[in-house]
Amino acid sequence: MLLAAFDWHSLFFMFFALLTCGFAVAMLFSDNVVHMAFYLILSLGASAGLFFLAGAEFVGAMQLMIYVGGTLVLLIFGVMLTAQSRFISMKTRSGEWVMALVLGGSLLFLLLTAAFRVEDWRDGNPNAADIGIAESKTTTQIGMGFTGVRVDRLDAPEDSTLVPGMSGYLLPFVIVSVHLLVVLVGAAYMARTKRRATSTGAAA
Amino acid sequence: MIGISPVSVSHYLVVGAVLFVVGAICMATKRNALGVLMGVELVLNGANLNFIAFGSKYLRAESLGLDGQLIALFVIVLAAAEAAVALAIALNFYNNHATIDVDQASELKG
Amino acid sequence: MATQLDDARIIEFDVRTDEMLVNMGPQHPSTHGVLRLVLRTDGEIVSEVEPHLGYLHRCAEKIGENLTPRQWIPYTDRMDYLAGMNMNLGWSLCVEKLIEHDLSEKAKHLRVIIAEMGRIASHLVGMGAYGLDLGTFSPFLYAFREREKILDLFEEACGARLTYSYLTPGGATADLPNGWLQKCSAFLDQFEPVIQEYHALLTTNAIFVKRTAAIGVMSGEMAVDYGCTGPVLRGSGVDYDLRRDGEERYTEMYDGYAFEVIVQKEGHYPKDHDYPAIPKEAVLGDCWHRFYVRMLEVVQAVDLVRQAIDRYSTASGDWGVPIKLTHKLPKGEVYLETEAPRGQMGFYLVSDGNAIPWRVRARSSCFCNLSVTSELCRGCLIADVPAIVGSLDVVMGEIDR
Amino acid sequence: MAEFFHTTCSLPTPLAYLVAAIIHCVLIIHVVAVGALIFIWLERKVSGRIQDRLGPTRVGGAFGWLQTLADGIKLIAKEDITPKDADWMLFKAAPYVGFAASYCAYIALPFSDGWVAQHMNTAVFFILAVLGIEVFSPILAGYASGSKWSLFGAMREAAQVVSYEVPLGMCVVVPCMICGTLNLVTIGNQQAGLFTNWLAFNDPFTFVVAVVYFTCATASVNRAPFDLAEAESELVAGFHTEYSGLRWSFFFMAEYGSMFLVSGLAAILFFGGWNGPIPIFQVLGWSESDGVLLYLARLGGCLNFLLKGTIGVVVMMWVRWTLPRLRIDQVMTTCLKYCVPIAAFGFLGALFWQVNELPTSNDLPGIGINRFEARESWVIEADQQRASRAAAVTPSPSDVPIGPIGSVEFDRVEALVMTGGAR
Repeated sequence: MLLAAFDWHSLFFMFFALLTCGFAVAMLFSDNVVHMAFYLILSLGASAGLFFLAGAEFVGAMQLMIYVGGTLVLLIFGVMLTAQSRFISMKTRSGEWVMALVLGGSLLFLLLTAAFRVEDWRDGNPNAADIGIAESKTTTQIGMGFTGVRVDRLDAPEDSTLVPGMSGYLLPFVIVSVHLLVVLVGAAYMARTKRRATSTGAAA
Repeated sequence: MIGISPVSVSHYLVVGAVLFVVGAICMATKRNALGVLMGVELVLNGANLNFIAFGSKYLRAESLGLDGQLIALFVIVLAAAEAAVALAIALNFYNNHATIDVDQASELKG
Repeated sequence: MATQLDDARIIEFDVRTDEMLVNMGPQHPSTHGVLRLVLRTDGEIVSEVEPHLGYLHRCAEKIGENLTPRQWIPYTDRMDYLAGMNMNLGWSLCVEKLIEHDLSEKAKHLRVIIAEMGRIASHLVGMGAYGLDLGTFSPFLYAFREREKILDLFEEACGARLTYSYLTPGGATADLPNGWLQKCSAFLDQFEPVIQEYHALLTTNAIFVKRTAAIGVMSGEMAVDYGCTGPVLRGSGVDYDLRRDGEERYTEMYDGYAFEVIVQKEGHYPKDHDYPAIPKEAVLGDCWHRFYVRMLEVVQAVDLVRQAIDRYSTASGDWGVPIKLTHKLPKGEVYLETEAPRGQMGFYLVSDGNAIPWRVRARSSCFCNLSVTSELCRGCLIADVPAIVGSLDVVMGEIDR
Repeated sequence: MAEFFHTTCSLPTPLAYLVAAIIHCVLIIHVVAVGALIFIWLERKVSGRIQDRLGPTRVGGAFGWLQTLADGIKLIAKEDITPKDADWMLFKAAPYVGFAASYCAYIALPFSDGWVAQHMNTAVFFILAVLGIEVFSPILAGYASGSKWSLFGAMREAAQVVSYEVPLGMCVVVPCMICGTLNLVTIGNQQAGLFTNWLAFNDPFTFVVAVVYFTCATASVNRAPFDLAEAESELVAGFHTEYSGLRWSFFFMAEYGSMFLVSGLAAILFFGGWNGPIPIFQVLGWSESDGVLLYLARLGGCLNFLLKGTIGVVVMMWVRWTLPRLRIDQVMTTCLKYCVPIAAFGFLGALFWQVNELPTSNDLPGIGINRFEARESWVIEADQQRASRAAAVTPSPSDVPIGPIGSVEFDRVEALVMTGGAR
């Protein structure tokens, strides 16, 4: 029976992959910057679906929250702030198109051949259905990973060179946090409010 | 579930490659500074998709495990930071030059 | 460099923004009729407001020069259609001044009852609509619930609910019906406690205070300079009320009545101990004070009506039979101002000796009150524009005539 | 549910999944669409009573319960106008973005113990994320309408919702932290028992956080006094000024959908979810039984949850018809100067409470459960796996004891740190 051979995972993968790629291409060929932002939202949202399919539900939700809900709102804000009619649609010269498409096409060809080159990547996991639910729920594991406990590596032999408890992602996490803080301060500084100064230069 | 051809890492890589290339072309061709920024986001997202694919247990028996997802998380956070800075730069550029066309940003030309 | 800085003193911009011209009205939920405000905005900040008038112009004054004074009374109803009785009163007094007709005691008390009831009804609408301007719907219906009762009383007295044509030169078209005074007293007894509800809903509400206190502050001098009158003037602390300071022919109506002009003196309003204290944020002359003056005037009017009812039932004379005015008017020109709910309402009449006046003009309070909007709204936020215009409580019918 | 169709109705697996998915979708869309119909009617009735009048009385009998349906028919019959200056594509698409986001978030919202369209390990996070997407609908609508009033509404909406996501997120983290999970079903189950088990009463800080959460939720779904994006007396109708007919009603359905969503989330996170104030079904033993009694217990829980969500919605209506609207700068001040610090304070306080193991209402004697008895199923599963694995290996006394994942895992870390890794 056809239905018996039916694979939801593949079907949804195809669906989300087509949406992701389709909206990305639509974004590329759209001149209107607001439309571009809209397509980008849809494309990134659909790729969150791919994340969910790959079992990375926390990252998928993160993608929706930070990328789609945060970054893109920021981006649309920027678009609206600069949305004068002459900047809404800016056409690209056809020469640039040809150049970019040729280069991009060859890059794509390169990447596609690379993608199917390694046999291990090509076949998928035949035992995917057998993966226990415990291994597939990664939220807590990620949380523990940040605090230095690799739940997924408990069975791995201890590396004597590592400080116990610090073998996870705590340090990168702190670095990224500080980085984010610095960036936010910097962005706030750059986008600070209007300053008026008298002719002598003193701030009024 | 019996699949005809189970989704594999390669399939994810294809999607990632398309996003990457489209993003790159976008960066190259768009004249609007914000359009360029959107291209960067696509490129980052393409890379993220690869990390997720390599880290997924469903796609590969010997996967990266959590590392893939954690790196993807860092990429997302850094992309948010990058977007904030890039947007601030774009707005400053817009303020100082009254345009958002990157082709006209030629002040530093030697 | 593509840019030219307009102002050399501005050394850095945040985001380059363009000014935007926004049309508020003539069809807009909070412009009280067909007022059109052209806002020049930079983002949410309004740099300039320009009121445009004339969408409700009906040539009322010109029509007045083709009708007898009596026939023109329905046109006065349609000026300030929320206080038609007070408009009738102004015109009637003006005509009586020309023909030098004096009223009996009883007729005067009748007019006080009617005029002050009209003031209550008008202020109720002003208060409810102000709530609407600030985004709360319920006080409007609470106000209309009580206003309906006043309109019922008016309907019983003259047969109309909005355009009364009740007070006419010579008195009123009819005497108050039997039992009307009892109904009116019963209404006042029921109404007075309800005022506290309005205070709870609006006057003391934290968000209401935030939205109105220190917004649209107008100094007393400025109010006088612009010719503002009524609660708008008294809200700025100027002690002026035509019922006390007006012309003899008008103030004699209120002779022997105990009332204090509602104006802030030494940080207090007369008899405000029963009512909420002035919040710390409020500045004299802001939207909150204009609103509060109206609320206190309602109490004052209730008090006046009570006194008038007592005196009407014991007064001598007739209720004031209307003068037919079919004969020729005496030659001359007269001007008379009354204290309408929205401020000074002046009527001007020039007669060349015919039965039909040669010139008729009306001086409207709302026109002057509205003229301050562009000054008050400079530099405010968009959300403050309805708050300020609403606190002036304009009625377009009176402005465009 | 898919298993039910697979085993009982002997459908092939893919078809069983399909049928189950369709049933879930239909059920949820009923919650959103029919819920919106009921809530719009309820809003009219509530506002009517608040304003000393009756509200609708004619259509559909004494209570006018068909009024919204009549309005819906009117809206469907109305002309769908697109302004000349509008950005055609975005103008058409914008209402659906909002509705889809609102609808999509319901996937992860459990209506009773286990009654959820998709069991999700990250349900709380997912709902917040999808609600965050809803903001695009007003922004795109405002931009695409080609009207200045709409643009004002869109800018206000963007600024407001993005700001209020910060305190909202902080508040939501608190119950997740106390329960140690992002799974809403687990969070709900951990509050079983007497109402003292509800997280809002866990400690003083959680109560404060619950109040702040509700405030921020009201703001994030654009209800008065935070309804600046559609501020009727200022911006005509804000972002949906130019919309008419069915498209306009999609905005409305999305608004009422998200109202119930955030109220339901509040019910689960802070007010016990589907657990009533008095655990009748537990006392009767229905919730531990199976078959019809379990089903009845869950149905009762579902009704309980719907009631709590509806109470939240009614409170929002009550607020809307009582208070004036704030100004945009005051809305931002409320968020940044009050909500964020209070939420942060509540978060730190609740954290302090948990870390120091101060007494919580969960410790009170009486009918109730220890919060850690109700863990996510996979944690329990993993514990069992680990235990069996540990039993297979001969235990040696020098080994650091391996605790279950999650709750006691920290013991191991602590032990590792204390031994300095010298093994």
